[in-house]
Amino acid sequence: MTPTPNAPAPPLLQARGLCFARNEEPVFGPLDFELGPGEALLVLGGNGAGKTTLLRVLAGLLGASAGEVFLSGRPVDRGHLARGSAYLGHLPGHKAELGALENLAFHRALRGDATGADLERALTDVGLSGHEDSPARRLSAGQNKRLALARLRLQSAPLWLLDEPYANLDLDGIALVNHLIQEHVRAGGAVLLTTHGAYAAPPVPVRTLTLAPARSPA
Amino acid sequence: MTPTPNAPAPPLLQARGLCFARNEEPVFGPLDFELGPGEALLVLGGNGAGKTTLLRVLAGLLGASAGEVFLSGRPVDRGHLARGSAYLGHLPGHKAELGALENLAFHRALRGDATGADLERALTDVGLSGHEDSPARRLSAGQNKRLALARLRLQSAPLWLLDEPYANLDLDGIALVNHLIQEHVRAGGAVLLTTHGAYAAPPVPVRTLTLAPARSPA
Amino acid sequence: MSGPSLLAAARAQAARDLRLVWRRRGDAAQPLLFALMVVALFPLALGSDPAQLARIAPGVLWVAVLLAGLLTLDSLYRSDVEDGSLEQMLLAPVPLAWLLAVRVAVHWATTALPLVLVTPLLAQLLYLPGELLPVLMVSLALGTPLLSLMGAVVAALTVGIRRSGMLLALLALPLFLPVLVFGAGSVMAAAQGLPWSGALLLLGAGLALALVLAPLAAAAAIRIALT
Amino acid sequence: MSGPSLLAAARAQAARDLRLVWRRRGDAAQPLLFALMVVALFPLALGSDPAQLARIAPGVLWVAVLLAGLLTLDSLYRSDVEDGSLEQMLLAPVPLAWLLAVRVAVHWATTALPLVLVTPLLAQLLYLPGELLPVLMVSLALGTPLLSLMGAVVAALTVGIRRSGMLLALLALPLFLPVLVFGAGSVMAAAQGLPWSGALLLLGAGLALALVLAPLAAAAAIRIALT
Amino acid sequence: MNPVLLWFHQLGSPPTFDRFAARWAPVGFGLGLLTMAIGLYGALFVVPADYQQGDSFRILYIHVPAAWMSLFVYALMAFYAAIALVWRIKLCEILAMACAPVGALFTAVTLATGSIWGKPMWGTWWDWDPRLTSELVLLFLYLGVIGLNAAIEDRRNAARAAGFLAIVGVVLLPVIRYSVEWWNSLHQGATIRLFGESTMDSSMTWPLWVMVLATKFWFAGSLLQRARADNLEREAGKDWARAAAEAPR
Amino acid sequence: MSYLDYVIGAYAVFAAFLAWDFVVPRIRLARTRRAIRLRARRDATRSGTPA
Ligand code: HEM
Ligand SMILES: Nc1ncnc2c1ncn2[C@@H]1O[C@H](COP(=O)(O)OP(=O)(O)OP(=O)(O)O)[C@@H](O)[C@H]1O
Ligand SMILES: Nc1ncnc2c1ncn2[C@@H]1O[C@H](COP(=O)(O)OP(=O)(O)OP(=O)(O)O)[C@@H](O)[C@H]1O
Ligand SMILES: [Mg+2]
Ligand SMILES: [Mg+2]
Repeated sequence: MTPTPNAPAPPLLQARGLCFARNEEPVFGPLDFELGPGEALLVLGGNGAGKTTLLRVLAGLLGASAGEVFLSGRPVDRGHLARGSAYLGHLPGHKAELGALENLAFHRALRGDATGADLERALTDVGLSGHEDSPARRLSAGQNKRLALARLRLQSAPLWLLDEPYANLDLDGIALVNHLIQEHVRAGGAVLLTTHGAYAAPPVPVRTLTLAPARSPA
Repeated sequence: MTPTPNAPAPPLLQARGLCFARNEEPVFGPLDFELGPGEALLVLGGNGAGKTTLLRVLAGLLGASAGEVFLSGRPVDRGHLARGSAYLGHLPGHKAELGALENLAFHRALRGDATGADLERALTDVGLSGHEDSPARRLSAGQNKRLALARLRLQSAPLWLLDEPYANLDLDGIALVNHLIQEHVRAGGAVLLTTHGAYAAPPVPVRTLTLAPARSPA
Repeated sequence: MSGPSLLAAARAQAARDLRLVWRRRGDAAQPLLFALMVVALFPLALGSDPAQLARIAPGVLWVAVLLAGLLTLDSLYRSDVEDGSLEQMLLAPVPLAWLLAVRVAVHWATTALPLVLVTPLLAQLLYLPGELLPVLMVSLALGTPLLSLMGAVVAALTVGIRRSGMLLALLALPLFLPVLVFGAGSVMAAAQGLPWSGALLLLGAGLALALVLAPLAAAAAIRIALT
Repeated sequence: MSGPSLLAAARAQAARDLRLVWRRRGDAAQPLLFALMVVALFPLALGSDPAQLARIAPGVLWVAVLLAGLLTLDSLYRSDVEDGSLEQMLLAPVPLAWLLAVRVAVHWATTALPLVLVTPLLAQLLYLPGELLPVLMVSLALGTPLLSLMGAVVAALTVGIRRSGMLLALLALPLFLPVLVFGAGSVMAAAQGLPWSGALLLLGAGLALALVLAPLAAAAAIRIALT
Repeated sequence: MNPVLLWFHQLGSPPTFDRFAARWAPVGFGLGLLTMAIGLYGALFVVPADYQQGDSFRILYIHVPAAWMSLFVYALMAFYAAIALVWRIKLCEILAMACAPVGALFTAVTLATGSIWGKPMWGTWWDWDPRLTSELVLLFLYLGVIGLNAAIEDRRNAARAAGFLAIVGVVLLPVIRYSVEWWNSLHQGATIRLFGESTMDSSMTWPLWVMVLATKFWFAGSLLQRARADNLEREAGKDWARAAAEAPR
Repeated sequence: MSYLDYVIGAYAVFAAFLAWDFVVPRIRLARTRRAIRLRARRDATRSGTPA
């Protein structure tokens, strides 16, 4: 994660002719886009446009039906995608029975991050100080989202994939997400996030990618 | 549902000293508020403030720990609350396997509404025309919300309790909700809705009720 | 706001439940297949001596039916809890107990009744003597609705719990024991040439009682469990 | 980004899973109680003639253990699917098969092992002759891990399905049958004074094979099921 | 208001109950241990060995009191649960749920001592006799109540749901007992005569009565102790709980 | 024919169960009290130095 903002760096993420189809029905058409370090890409689209699907493809959770993805200029497969990015989906991704701190500690051990990051600091940064030992079950929807954000920050991946990061959050929480994105982008990372247009964009250099609305079903 | 906007009608809904506690921990304090015909009450509060809980108490799904609720001036119990209001919660309330029209038809039969309302019109009104026979499973999150809104309109209850009606909806959908609320309120109904403040209020006479944020847990 | 007649509500509920079963008809066959498998396990586990199998056949058949019934209990309310339909049932202007009675009836007709109907086949697999088959069929016809009704009460208590599968089985099993004892016992008695109608009469009496009380108890339990 | 050592990841995963079991320790006792109940059903359904019970005891015990194992399969991945932990496991920089192997080991140790340990008690309830107990214990010690491993593959296939309880049982049963046949068969053979070590050797060979292949197969199945 | 309810209401305020339990639980345990010591001395050293059963009948002095307690506690649990459901008295919910583990304990003691006794007497650890079977079912009912109570998140709901189950159980226990009796009389010719005891000499019965008393005392102590812990846990956020936790016990 | 082993076994089981019954609620009570005290202390420090 050493950014080289001066040299003409290859885009962190690049997609060429990316398609995804479910049961032969295309979900999103051939997409071409790129995302450099220090940038955010806002994926827009109405309900059912395929935003979540796109993010899951980029995270390596789904395989694309056609097209290629490049990370830092190199074409990559699903496994590499999974390793090169940090994904925040609709599901919390942590255990309801474990405390906030225990959950973070497990994720650090699993990813083997040697950053030695201070877990308690991470919790404080997302506004969860005082909840270190509360089982996630007792946290409200918004607080669960904050815990997931704390996990994201520990992952030290240059590319963040955020699916509706603002959902469930109150105004404070929305400001927090924008702050985190700003920090990450300043440090040379890149962020790809979805929203259906009801919220403002984060205060960083932003490109947008609009997905066509879903066709009417059979 | 014959409004008497000129006479000093008793408030449709009135709460006095309403409290709810879970495991001895108060969720919301003693609340006093009233809501007349033709009004909307916006319940504000951050994550975990108790908005959902308040609505479930008013819908008769939870019993209050203390305090009284009056409907049209008469004190009522849980059963009457359930009958006097239409509740739209986080869960869709219809079956994923049944078609949109089938779901509506069942709910009409269960409630015995003799309004003879045109179900297909109701679907068209919420923007689901063309989806009459799609099983709800195939509808996107936003479209499921629209189906629930269609059910709500069929219920002909004077009091609507809407829990985060804007969630999951794109900008079109938000406009639809505001339109429905406006119509209902014009016809002399009353609406109680929650939001955590990220959205605008509907274009009708609005009171607000702010719930204090939840205290920090154990 | 005119309330619906009880009959109309029941008809709507039954029609919907049946249609749902039809849409998921793959699931409807599962208790049947499960019972078939359990019955098939025994000759494999015990060796296939026909005389011995015939001796234990009534018990094994009853246990298979009981376990299959146990495993479908969870589906009685689960999907309705998850998609909020149960909330809407609570808010409907019809007594909850009445809707639940319809629900249990449909559940029995779609999970247990097919099982009763294929019993002759299962009995064949275990070499049950032909003259015992009528007694077995009657005992199942009386016993399985009783199991469904009692199961509905217990399942209602666990409605608020997310992962309740095995807990439900544990809560229901002790209550199912008397049904098993009378049901299997009547066939065993018939096998030994003893009088067997007493047990069946008791099952019938229990069924009559449960038909009245169980829906009420289940409705009370759901209200408790969902607060 | 330094990857973690396999061992460190396994330790973290095992510690977390054990801690979760401990937090829900009420659930952990359930397979045990369930097996106990099934064992109790049989004397009630079949009559309590000790000689007859002793004859069918190995089969009944094996069936009870198998059914209990079947019913816990659903919990192997269910909660991880629902809260998104499985997604995070897929995205972790450690082979999924390795994490799954740890998961299955913990699952076996917390659900099946206690069952094996109380087998002497259960055997007592069915009057299993004392000299057969060691054979039964060995057959269970070899057979239950095999069941867990094969079950993990089948459960992985149904990971994407929401209400999979009984479907899972139906898919798993055919795979479990050979284990039952060899496991219960070895005890039956011992009861009749026949050589019984062959069946156990086969079980052992199967276990060795499954230890290597099952985690890989389960990982592949999960990738397929979650698309 | 009827006197029972009145009593519960007076005692019902959590801080009052905490003080009450803190005072009387040790008394229950203490009296229990004292009477138990007397009873056990009588049972083990005073009463002479039986000419027929040798020393093994001495198990009776724990087996029978425990068996009686297992039934008594269940009835009491259902009683508390019924009051809790009808009048929504919180203290009764707590007491009902505190009964369950103690009852399960006595049931387990009955089963364990019974089968230990069965080995020398009948030559087998277990027999599918009606009394034994229904005792086993009773254990399952207790475990079901405990499990359901533990599985529901909200404490009050949990207690009410589990209490409901306990009441259903109390209705069905006699049925279960009766059914097993019917089934057994059908299949078993010569049942082992469990309870056709020769009338015992009074010199042999007094330790039994002392032990019966001792288990009652012990139960009272244990019930209060458990209820106190539960009460404090539920009220953890309240000021009185803080004061109680800071105070030396 | 004294069956002394069985008697000792039965009484040992009895004693073990009673000991368990005595200890468990005591531990639970102590743990609850400790949790309450901890929470009170944390609340005190938080209101003293707002984060
Ligand atoms: C696992 C084995 C056993 C269990 C579960 C068991 C259970 C019970 C129960 C539930 C009772 C109270 C019944 C009532 O008062 O209605 C009881 C009483 C009694 N048991 Fe056992 N028992 C077992 C073994 C034995 C054995 C082996 C003996 C002696 C040979 C024995 C002797 C007695 C006596 C003398 C009483 C009191 C008599 C009476 O109240 O009528 N029990 N037992
Ligand atoms: N698991 C699935 N199986 C079948 N179809 C699916 C599945 N998930 C999504 N779809 C369909 O794929 C299309 C795209 O869905 P997707 O979730 O990507 O939309 P989205 O843009 O994220 O919408 P939203 O704003 O509601 O989150 C939709 O039409 C949806 O119905
Ligand atoms: N089923 C439940 N069991 C226990 N606690 C609950 C339950 N539901 C909600 N709570 C708690 O009650 C409090 C109020 O919750 P509620 O859902 O009413 O909040 P809300 O205002 O709707 O928040 P949100 O904006 O996240 O929807 C929260 O602290 C929450 O943790
Ligand atoms: Mg989406
Ligand atoms: Mg809410």
